[in-house]
Formats: sequence, C-alpha cells, structure tokens
Amino acid sequence: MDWKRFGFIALIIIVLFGTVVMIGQVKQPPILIITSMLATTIAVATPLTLGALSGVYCERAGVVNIGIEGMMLTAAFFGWLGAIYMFNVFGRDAGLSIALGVFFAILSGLLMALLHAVLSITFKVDQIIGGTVINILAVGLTGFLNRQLFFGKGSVFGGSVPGSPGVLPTIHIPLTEIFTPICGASASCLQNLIAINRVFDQKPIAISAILLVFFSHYVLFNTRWGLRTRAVGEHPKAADTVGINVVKMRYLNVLIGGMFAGLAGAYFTIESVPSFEPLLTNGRGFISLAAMIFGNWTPIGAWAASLVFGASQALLINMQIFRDVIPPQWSFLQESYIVGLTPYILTMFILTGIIGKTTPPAADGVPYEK
Amino acid sequence: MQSEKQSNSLTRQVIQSISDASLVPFLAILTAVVVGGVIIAFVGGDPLLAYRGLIQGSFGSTKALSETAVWATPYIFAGLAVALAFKGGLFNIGAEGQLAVGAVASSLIGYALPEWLGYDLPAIIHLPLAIIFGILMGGLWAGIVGWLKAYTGGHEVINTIMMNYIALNTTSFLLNGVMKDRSPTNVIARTPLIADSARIPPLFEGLRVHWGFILALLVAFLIWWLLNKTTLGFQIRTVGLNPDAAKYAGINVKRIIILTMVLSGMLAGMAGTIEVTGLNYRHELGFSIGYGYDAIAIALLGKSHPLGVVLSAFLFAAMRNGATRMQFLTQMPVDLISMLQAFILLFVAADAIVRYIYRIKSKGERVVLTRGWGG
Amino acid sequence: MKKLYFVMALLIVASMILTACGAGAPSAEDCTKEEVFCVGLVTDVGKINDKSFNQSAWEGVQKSQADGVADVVQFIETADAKDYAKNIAQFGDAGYDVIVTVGFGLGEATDAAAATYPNVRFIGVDQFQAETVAGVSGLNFPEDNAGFLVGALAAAMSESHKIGAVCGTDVVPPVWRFGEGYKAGAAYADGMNGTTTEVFVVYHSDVGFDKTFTDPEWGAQTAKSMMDQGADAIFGCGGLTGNGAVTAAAQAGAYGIGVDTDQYLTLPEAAPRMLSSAMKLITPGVADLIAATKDGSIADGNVFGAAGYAPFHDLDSEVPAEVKAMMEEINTGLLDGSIKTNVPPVKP
Amino acid sequence: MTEANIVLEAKNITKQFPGVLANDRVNFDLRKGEIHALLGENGAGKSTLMNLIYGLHLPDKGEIFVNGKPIEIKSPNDSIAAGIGMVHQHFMLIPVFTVAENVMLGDEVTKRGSLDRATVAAKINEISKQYGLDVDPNALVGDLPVGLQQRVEIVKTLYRNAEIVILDEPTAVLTPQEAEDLFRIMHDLTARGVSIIFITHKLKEVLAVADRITVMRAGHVVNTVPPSETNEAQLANMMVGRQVILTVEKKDHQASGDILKVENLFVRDQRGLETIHNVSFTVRGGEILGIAGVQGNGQTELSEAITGLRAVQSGKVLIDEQDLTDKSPRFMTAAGLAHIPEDRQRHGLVLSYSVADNMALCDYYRPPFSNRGVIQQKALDENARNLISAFDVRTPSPFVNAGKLSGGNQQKVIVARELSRENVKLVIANQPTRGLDVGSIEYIHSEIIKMRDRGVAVLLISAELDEIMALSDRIVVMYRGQIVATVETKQATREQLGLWMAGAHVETA
Repeated sequence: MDWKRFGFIALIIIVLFGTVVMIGQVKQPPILIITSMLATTIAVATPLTLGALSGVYCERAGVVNIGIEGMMLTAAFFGWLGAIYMFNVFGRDAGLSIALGVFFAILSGLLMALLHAVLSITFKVDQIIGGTVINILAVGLTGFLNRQLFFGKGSVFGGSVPGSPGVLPTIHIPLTEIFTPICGASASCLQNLIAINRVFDQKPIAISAILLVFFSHYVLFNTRWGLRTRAVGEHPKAADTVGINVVKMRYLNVLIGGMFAGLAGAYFTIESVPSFEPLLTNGRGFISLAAMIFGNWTPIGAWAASLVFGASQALLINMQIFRDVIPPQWSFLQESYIVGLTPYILTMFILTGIIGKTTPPAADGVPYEK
Repeated sequence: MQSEKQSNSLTRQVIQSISDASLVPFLAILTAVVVGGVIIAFVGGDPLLAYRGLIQGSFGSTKALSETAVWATPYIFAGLAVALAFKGGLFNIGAEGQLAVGAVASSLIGYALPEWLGYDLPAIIHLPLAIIFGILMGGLWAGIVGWLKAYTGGHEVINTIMMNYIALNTTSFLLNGVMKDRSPTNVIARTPLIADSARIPPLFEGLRVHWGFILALLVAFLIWWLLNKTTLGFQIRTVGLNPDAAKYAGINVKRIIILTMVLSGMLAGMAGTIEVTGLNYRHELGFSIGYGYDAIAIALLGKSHPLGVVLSAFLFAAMRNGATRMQFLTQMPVDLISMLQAFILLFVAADAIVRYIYRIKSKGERVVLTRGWGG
Repeated sequence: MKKLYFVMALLIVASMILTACGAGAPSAEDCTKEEVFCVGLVTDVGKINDKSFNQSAWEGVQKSQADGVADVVQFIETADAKDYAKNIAQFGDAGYDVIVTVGFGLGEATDAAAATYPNVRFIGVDQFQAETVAGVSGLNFPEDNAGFLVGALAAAMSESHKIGAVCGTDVVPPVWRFGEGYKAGAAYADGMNGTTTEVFVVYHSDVGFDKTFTDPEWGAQTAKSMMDQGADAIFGCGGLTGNGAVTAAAQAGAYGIGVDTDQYLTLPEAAPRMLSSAMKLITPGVADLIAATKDGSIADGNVFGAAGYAPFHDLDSEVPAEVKAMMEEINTGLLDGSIKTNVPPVKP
Repeated sequence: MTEANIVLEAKNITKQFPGVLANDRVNFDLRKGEIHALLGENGAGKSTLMNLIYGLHLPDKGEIFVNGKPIEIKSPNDSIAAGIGMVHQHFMLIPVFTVAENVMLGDEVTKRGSLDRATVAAKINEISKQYGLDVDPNALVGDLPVGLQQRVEIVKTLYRNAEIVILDEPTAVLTPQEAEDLFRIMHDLTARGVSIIFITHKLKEVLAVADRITVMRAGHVVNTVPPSETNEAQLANMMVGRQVILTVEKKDHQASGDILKVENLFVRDQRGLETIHNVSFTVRGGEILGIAGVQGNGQTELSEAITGLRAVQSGKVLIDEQDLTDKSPRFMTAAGLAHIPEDRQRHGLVLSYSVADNMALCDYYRPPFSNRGVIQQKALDENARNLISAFDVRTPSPFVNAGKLSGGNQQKVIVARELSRENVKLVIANQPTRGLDVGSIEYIHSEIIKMRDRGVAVLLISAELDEIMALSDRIVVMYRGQIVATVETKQATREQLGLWMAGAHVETA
C-alpha cells in the first residue's frame, strides 16, 4: 500500500470536512453536517468511482481510455431511453423497465468500448485519439437522437418527453431499528442514529460501486485474470511468449471497462434523476480519469481519489447552504467559482509527482505489434 | 538498368504515398457523408435536401461565404494550435481554455485600457495591444502545462483538461464580477463593448468577414514556414518524433516542450482574441464552447499540416455555418453536424477502416501522434 | 502532399457547383405571400426541447397555429451565439411575419434585425426593453412574484421549518429574482404565521455558464444535502438542474416545487409530491402576442406576462384551508401592488 | 544416427517478411540430450527459425515434427504443450512482478480462484535446487541482476516441463565465468534428457559446448558439422561466406597527452539509485580505452554522464583540461566530442527523417546548415551527398527516411555524422557494432582505428569482450558502477578480465 498517497488523501478529506463543520456548527450539530457530507460524498463519488474502475481495467491491460466520458454519456442516454421505451412503448411495469434500463446502459457502454477496442487494438489507432473520437461521437449521437426521437417528425412520443418509470430504490439498512434500544429514551441519540443511518442508506449502483472496488482490487492482484491483465499491460510480448492471447485479453478488459462506464452512465439517469439532458455527464468522465491516475491505477486508490472529488463537491454545496454564516475572513469560500477549482488544482498537483510518483503500466497506450 | 528500375519504383512509391495522403481524408469525408445520409433517412428526413441546405447555407451566396469565412477564422487558429502541438509530440486538448483566457485578456485591453489611461488610443496601437495580450495570455495558460510536462512529467492531456475547467471557472468569475458589463440593461455575463480602436475592420462593407480571416491564412503560412524551414521548427519536429534523439542532438528538450506548448497556446489564444476584436467586440461567457474540441478534429483531418488545417477548418466551418439553412429546410437538429464530424474524425483516425472499405493498400509508416502517459 | 489539397479544394468547388444547380427551398406555403401568416422562432443557445423557456415559447408558437392564427410555424435552434443574426435572417429573408427570439442573449441581434426587416414583428422573450425599438415587443415576467408565492407556500407547509431552493446561476436575473422572491415570500409567511423558517438557497455558480442549467445530477445532490439537514420542501429553479432537485425531493418524500410552467405536467416522476410551481406563463404570453400581431393590436416596448402559482394537484387535500386562503390573499396583494417583494430587477 | 533419437525436426521451413526472405527452405533437427548450436551473423535467420518453432510467427511453408509426429504450432501455447521452452535474447520478464508471478504467468496455479503463490514458490525452489539455479521466488524481477534474470527464464521453461530448451544468445549478457556457469547448467540439463538449441554468433563458445553446429547465412543453412571436425576460421568462413580476418590489424599507438579526464564521478539512474560510484580514468590522444564489463554495470550511465545526457551527482569531467561537467550535449559537441550512442534507433537517429536531415542532426543550427534560424536545405543535401560517398552508406538517395535503411547503414549514417566533424578530439563509442553484420563491423572498427591513428582519443564501451580486446590499447573493467581494474591490452587475458568482470577486485595493474 502506498501510505503516503492514502495519508494525503485522508488529510484532504479531513480538511474539507473540517472546514464545513467549523463554519456550519453555529447552524447545525456537527454530526448532522458530517453525515450529510458523507452521504453527498459517497453519492457524488459513485459515477467517478465506476468511471475510474473502467479506466483501471482498460489501462492495466495497456489501453489508454480517455473515452470514459463518452461511454458514460452514451450509456446514460441509452439506459434511460431503454427504460422509457420498455415502460411506455412496450408497456412493461416500472420495476422491470428500470432493471432493463440498467441492462441497456451497460450494453451501450460495452458497445462504445467495443468501438474503442476495434480502433485501438485491431486498427492500432492512437489510443488518445480513439478516445477523443468516442467522446465527440457520443455528444453528437446522444444529442441527435434525444432531439430526433422525442421531438422529430414522426416521434412516437409526439413532441413531449414521456414519463419515465422512475429510479432505482434506496436500500434501507436498518441500523436505526437495530440500535434504537441502545439509545433508550435519549432523543438526541436517536436523532444521531437516524443521521448516521442515512449515510448507509444508499442506492444499488452506489453500493455496488463500493463492492466492485474491492472485488476489482482482489481480481487484479490475486487472480489469474488479474495477473494476465497486468502482464499484457506491462509487457505484452512477454505475455505472448507464455501463450497468453494479448489481443483477446486487451479486448476483454476494454469491454469490461466499457461495462463499468455503462454502469456509471446508468447512475445518472436510472439511479439519480430519471431524465436525460445533452452533455449531462458534464466532464465527470475526465475527472474519473484523473481519479484513476490520482489512485495510481489501483481500484482502491481510484476510489479514495473519487471520494476526494466527492468531498470537495460536498464542501461546495455546503458553503452555499451556510453562506450567511461564513466568517468574513473566510469570505472567499463564498465564491463558488473559486472554491470549485479545488478538484482540478488538486489533480494537477498530484500529477507533479510530489506526493509519490504515479507509474502507469509500462505498455499503457502502446499498440501491440508482434 | 538496375538503377533505373530502382528510381522508377521510387517514383512510384512517392506517387503512391502522395495519393495515399490525399485519398484517405477524402474518402473519410465521403464515407461520413454517406453514413450521415443513411442516418437522416433512417430518422425520416430527406438526406439530399439536408445536404443541399448545408451547401446552400455555407456557399450559396456572398453572405453565406462570408459567414463560412467568419466561422473558419477561429477554427484555423485553433486547428493550427492543436496541429503545432502534435508536431511537437504534444496533445493539446486545452485549446478550449486557452481560447477563453485569450478572449478575456484582449477584451479587457479592448474596453478597459482607454479608461485606465484616461484617453483614447489610436487603433494602430490599441488593436495590436489587444491582440498581443490575448495571444500572450493563451501562451501563458498553455505554458504552465508545458512547464509541468517538462519539469515534473505531468501528462499534458490531463493537465490541459484541468486547465480548461480552471479557465472556464475563472472567466465565469471575472465576467460575473469585475469585468461584467455594468450597464443597467445588461443582465448576462459579458464584458462591455471594446473601444472602436481595438476592433479589426471588416473586409467588405456589409459583410461580417474581417481582416482576421486574412491574418489566419497568413499565420497558417507562417506556421508552415516555421515548422519546415527554420531551426526552431526542426527542433520542434525532432522533439516530437524522437525526444531521446533530440536530447542527444543537443536540443534543449524541456525548453522546446515548453516553447511548443506556449506557441500552441498563443495560436489558441489568437482564436479567442480574433473573435473578440473582429466579430463580437466583447467577451460573452461561453461563446467559444466546443471550439477546442473541433480544433482537434480539424488538426487530425488536416494531418497536422498547416495547409491541411486551413482546408479542414473550412470544411468544418462550412458544416457549422450551413447548419442553419439545413435546419430551416429539414428541421434536422444541429447535432447532426457533430455526428457527421465525429464520423469524419473516426474514419480519418482509423484510416484502416477506410482502406478496408475501398481496398486501398497502405505502404506508409505509422505516424505516432501521441504517447502513453509515461512519455 | 499537393494532391491532398487539390482533392479537398475540388470537394469544396464541387459542393459549390451543386449548390448553384440546386433549386430554392421547396416550401409548401410561401411566406412571402400576404395572406400566409408565418411565425418563426429562434432559440437561445440550447435545445428546443429543453423543458424550459425555449420549449415553452415554442409551445406558444404551436398554440397560435392550433388556434388558427399562424399558418406556418418553424424554429431554428441556435448552436453558437455568433449565429443569432444569421438564424433570424433565415426567417426574415423567407418573408415570415413574426419572429420570436428567446432569451436575453438575442436582444441585440433582435434589435438589429428589426431595423433590417421593418415589416416583421419581433417578440423578444425575456428581453427587457430599456428603450423602445420599432418592431420589437419584449415579453417579460415578474419572476420575483412567483418565487414569493411559492416561498410563502413552502414556509407555511414546512414541518421542520427548513426549506430549500436549488437554482441555476444567479447571473441570470430571472433566476435570481425567483430565488430572492422565494426568500422574501418565506419571510412574509413567517411574519403572518409567527414562525421562523430557515431558507437554504443554492445557486449553481461553480461551473461554466453552459452547464449551470443542465446539471440535474448536481441539482439532485444539492437537494439531498439540504434534506439531510432537515429541509422538507425544495424549490427547483433553473432548467434541468432545478428539475433534478425537485425530482430528488419528491423521491425522498419531501415537497417539490417546480418552476416556469406547471411542472406537475412536465415532470411526471415528481408529480405525486409536487406541491405547486412558480409559474411564468410564457406559452400563453407568446401565443397572445402572436394573435395581437395578427389583429394589429400589438405595441412596441415591454409587455408583461403573467406569473403565479400552480394548482396543488395530488396534494390538494394536504394543504390546509388557511394556507390556501393565505395564498389567495398574497396573490391578490401582489397583483394589486399592496404587497411588494422588494426584489430589485437585477442582482446588485 | 537413428531417427528415434530426433526430438525436434524442422523441414523445408520458409518465411518471408516484407522485403526479406528470412528463412529459405531451412532444415534443422535436434537429438535427445544434445546441445545443438545454431551459428550465424545477425540477420542470418536464426532467431526467425526459433520464433517459428516457438510459435511466435507462422511459417509460410514447411513442417515441424516433435518426437517424429508432425505438429502444427500456431502460438506459443502449442509449442509449450509440445515441451518446447525458449529463453529469449531480450528477456520476457515483467519487472514489477515477482519471480513466482513471472514463472507461473500463463500456467497459473490457483486455489479457489485465487493465485496460489506458495505452491508455485515451492515448485520453483525444487527446480532451482535440482539444477543449482538458486533463485528466490519472492524477489521482484526488476531488482535482480541480469544473470539471475536469465536463470528465472530457465526456471520458467523447466516449470513448464520443457524437454527442448531454446537459448537465444544467452551469453551476450554474461561474464566469461558466468557463461561457464551457464554451460554447466546446460550440461546438467542435457544429462537429465533435456535437449538444447544454443543460438550464438560467438565461435569459441560453440566449439566449447556444442555437440553439433549448424551454420546459417542469409536465410539458408550452410552446413551442420560436429565441433571436432571444424575450427574457428572455417566456421567464420561459413558464417560470412568469405575469408574473415579474425583479428583487427592496427599499428602500435602513439599516445599523446590526456584528452578526457574523469575524476571521482558519481551518477544516479532514473530510479534514483547510484549506479556510478567514484569512477576516475583518463583517455589520452591517439589511444583507445576500452571499458569492459557485463551489460548493466553502469556503462550506459557513465557514457550518458560524460556526454551530457545525464546529470552528474558529483565529480568532474574534463576535456583538454577544460571542466565540462554537466554541460549540455550541444556544449560537449562544440568542445570536440563525437558520440556514437548505445541505441542508434532511440538516440542516434530520427527514423522518420531523411538521411540528409539525420546527417545534420547535431549541426543543423550552425552555418552552413542554418542562416539566422532558417534551414539551408541545399547545404544539408550537399553535406549528405558527400558523407554518403565518403562513408559508403548504401541508400537510394539522401531523401530516403533513415528508418528504411539496414541496421549497418543506419550505424554508418551516425558514424559519418559524428566522425566527419572537424573539431573532433574525443570519440565515445558505446556498443558501436551491436547487431551488425560482419562487413559493417569491420568497416566501423577500421573507422575507429583511423580516428585513433589521427591522434583522437577514443573511449570504447562494449559488452563484447572480443571487441574490447581487439580494438583497445588499454582496458578498464567496470563492475557494479566501479572500476575494478585497469590493464594494458597486451598484458590482459580473457580469463583474468572475466574474473574482474565478475567482481574480483585487484589493484590497478
């Protein structure tokens, strides 16, 4: 484990949380602020984590993926579209439509990844350019279809966006119920318990993102699949000489990466808000990429980095909520344009290598030529 | 006999490589147009009418031609910015941000300088000042990334993306704050109009195309000359093709990386400046959204060659400009243009696909445009 | 390399020849004819189906066609601010009778076009006319009144006495007026009911201008964050960002309050918990002005459209009679001027 | 010669690469328990043949038999299954993996889906005990010295139960003593029934260890002979196709004053590890100083530090008494340094530039090539034409990309550029003949000696002990970043040098 890096990440998160608690405590009890921020952090980090995992799989296998943004956007659109079609056109019930929506999102992420794989592995196109193609294509494709399918001549929905089947439900973990007896009659204890419980009550994609982080970490460093994946990303020729099919391994990992990006896309339109807007991912794919590098190409590291980005977003939101109690000497915290720079400047700082050198897989971005 | 045969096959090789270079972009465009047409038809539109609208809207009248040139002007600068960086082995995704800060700087000089000085400047001083400040700001913005690349190894792709966000946030901050047009009728984030003395005059009365367009063509020529005829260009290309050999050859690689980024940023800043001084006469937030990404496609389609960039900038400008007419005739959404451009880029980048479709053999060597994170 | 450029140049020339051969637009109805009444709409940078002001304005144009006022209706989506003039000119040159331009950004282009096309009536939505320009009618709304109404409603209905508003950037005056009106309304209701309500208003000003109205995910997270801290009514003001907030509120069982139109109808996923909406009636406003153009009663300068609050729909039974009475009282007071929001038109 | 003994047979193998007929109807066989040497120049087709047998490439024509049965080898999987293992010239090891991970890669042992590192480690220990290989399964491969890495490669083949082991140029990276050790291991293996194909271009080794020798030239098999029936001269003749002078002819040297002085030099590599400790030596005008040593003992860092490509931690580099420590490569060139770099494709050339541009790579900024920052194309072309004829570079024209030339001609482009400069006082030649054909080697050797005879100081770095002994007037031996010995060539013996290269410490002779 890279303790220096994780220590730095922990420090940033503590500073971000501490700032808000310090300012907000005149209005809210700290426990409420912290739990609220934690909940926001985890939710904001969810698509970033999944996007970063997508990058980890691709790049550990030696394929640079800057098309995560495009894959997420495409998946968000088609997942939502699929759910709406199932619900409104094919008349499925809401639950099934939502589930199928997730499926369509993952599928479309996979198809975009397939395009990336064909370009970068089969045709050996420069991988960064391949990713750029994906990003531009995703914007055009989703924008065009979103407009044409719902507003174009002959649209089945006749010009208005139909009702969506809703979003994935929150999974309630009954901490409050279990621990209520401990509180006894204390009302404040119960209140805190409810606040803490809220952090754990997350939706399915948010929960699976965390599970997938640990699962991926295990797979990558402790299984045959992981060993081979890392081998083709470090030294594909060496892998080839021991009978590992480099092209196949790279293809499969890019496709897995696409599925992760697809799940991240599903988060936007099927877990968070059931509507699609052009450019809705708003650059979160690029932030994912930064998180992946920040986390030194490991799943747990990428997750920790995503949490930093989540926490800085939570800081931003809370600074506005507590806008009127910000002390004058901290007034710059009111300028959300300036506070909003935190994640970007952090990323650039990390890339300088001052906090431990980030080392990409040796063959990352290099097409394999026999 | 032997040597004659050799030279013969050599000529044939040269001809082959030339026609290769031109054929693939051409066929890529053609293929994209066909694919786009199929999609239009698929969603119930009339592809021929749509394309006719596109062409009418971009070349159909003097006014349309003028508007195409107006669109092409920033595209040429931004495309050259990306192309120059490619030549130096750098991928500048940050033209978007460099353009924005360039526009901010030149609009500030444009409207505020006479105020600060307390008297009006003659155009011969004011206009160049406004342009130069915009260029310098763009160069500085990219230079930061170049410096980080040279001295810390921080990869320019991520850093330019981050700098884009920082640029957009910072310009938002400025345009909503100190630089906002305070006139009571204004409600949006934009600067006051720049002084007349900081404006580039139009080329023809009644048309919007301005001298900035001619400047863009001149700069394209200048960049070509710089890259191919000067020692600086030789250094940039050497660092781009083989940084190890460049170091061995006594080239200060770090300096050239920074310089390439600065030059690239200056060109991108120029794209922003030219829009402020030649067209909008002010900086309005968000006016340039997407130019930086279009510039990547333009540079790739033009194979990073300045003349290629000019031509592909024209093509993209024509498509963007013609979109209005196309919409009017067919109600096809503007996004169709983005999609067409993505297909063109796809087929240019993956020339193997085009070669496969049209059964063209490849003999050329692969040109490495970017390197992985490690490089 | 020369051949490459030759081929590309050839392509451009070929396309120009193709243009020359191509005939004009095959329009079913000729707008240049006196008897054909045509209405064109130019959007601000954005989509016609933005579920916000572009869409509402277009629905107004469509309504005028359905009402038999307009014979031909057409829109052009603006993709880039520098195309404003050109997009307006498309309609102007085609002989349209009314051109609706949506958003403050088109204000200058609209004024300029009015001089070029003196026979065309321009309707500028959200374009406040500081000076009267011949041929231009600016359609404006008192957003602060609408915000005031729902603010008072939220304060009266909140059990936790904490309410929130999630808005697009405060740089856009209508958005700012909604938000500040909301605060003022809550304070007014507190004064009437003797309560103290805490109001969280958050503007999405931390991102670029292009994203502030189109970030539902951010809206949802912000709303959740407010609800985590106790808010039980969320007003979403500002395009899709606000929609995200309202939807998230409704899903969490809090009250959602929509904006612009009656969002009970446009946000089905939030409908069951949609308390009301701060309405700015663009659609009827646009349709009325088009009709006024046809019958010749339209005037240059500012026209003020209606603002109000939407029905309670599904939650009608939850709203106590005294709250309903209070709302009617405030609404009347705002209309007759006896209640003032004290919100200036632009953020100072 | 009974058929039953033959474990591997390749018949009529033909392989065409773009522009090269790499293997032309090649026949080759291997008997059980023998060491069969495959000898040939660089580019003779040895490696191609082995890559075909190992399944890295597919033959155009021909058949391969293992134990008398025809088998189709489409990928390394097939050859591994047939009991073939290969130790590549450039090791196929992943530096960030442990020995165990490297060994098991592709043939992993898992327990409930998880890698079973313990079982693999036990097996590695067993193999390494059996053959005296002595490798630690838990070490990171990147931390191991080259000799041990080679053993890991051998363990990899044995772990897969290889009966046939191909060793591709295994001694290139070893000291003579380490090579002896390898030969012992090879004999151990053959004693246990393993058959070995031993690829090399070193005549002495072949005669010492092989049971049979097959010589290849230009894609053909020239002949197969037992070592008892041949000698070095005959083998060299077969390899090259003409009489080869095995010794380099040179006059006695007339050393003048010190040109290059290196004093107490300390240098770090890119990982921050100190790779050069306190190195001092001098090179006099008119003398060739050879630096002998196994690859990876600091030679690369040393030459980079002297030529200005790498920062010096402490110490001094002086040319003609002028302190040039840490000066830029450009400054060094101006001061009279000519540098033939170790990796010609990475450092020496821009492959997609024309020959003419490459010939001015270091001087483009100076007149006559440049005039106030503008490149003078005519001067560039004229310079190229002159050098092409003077140094006999075989190229269709000066405008052809350097990448299109053969390795020998690429190296001649560099040599022409560097040695033709007027102010040259010092030549640093790092591995100047690696991977070249004999003709080019002879040519480059003669050019280096010409420079020496002109009174220029020459620092020659080579891992080929024969090259060092043939060219140098004086030899220093490097081991782990230090100079362990300095000796006049006339007093040096291979054995003694080998001991020094392996770290045996002695006082300067």
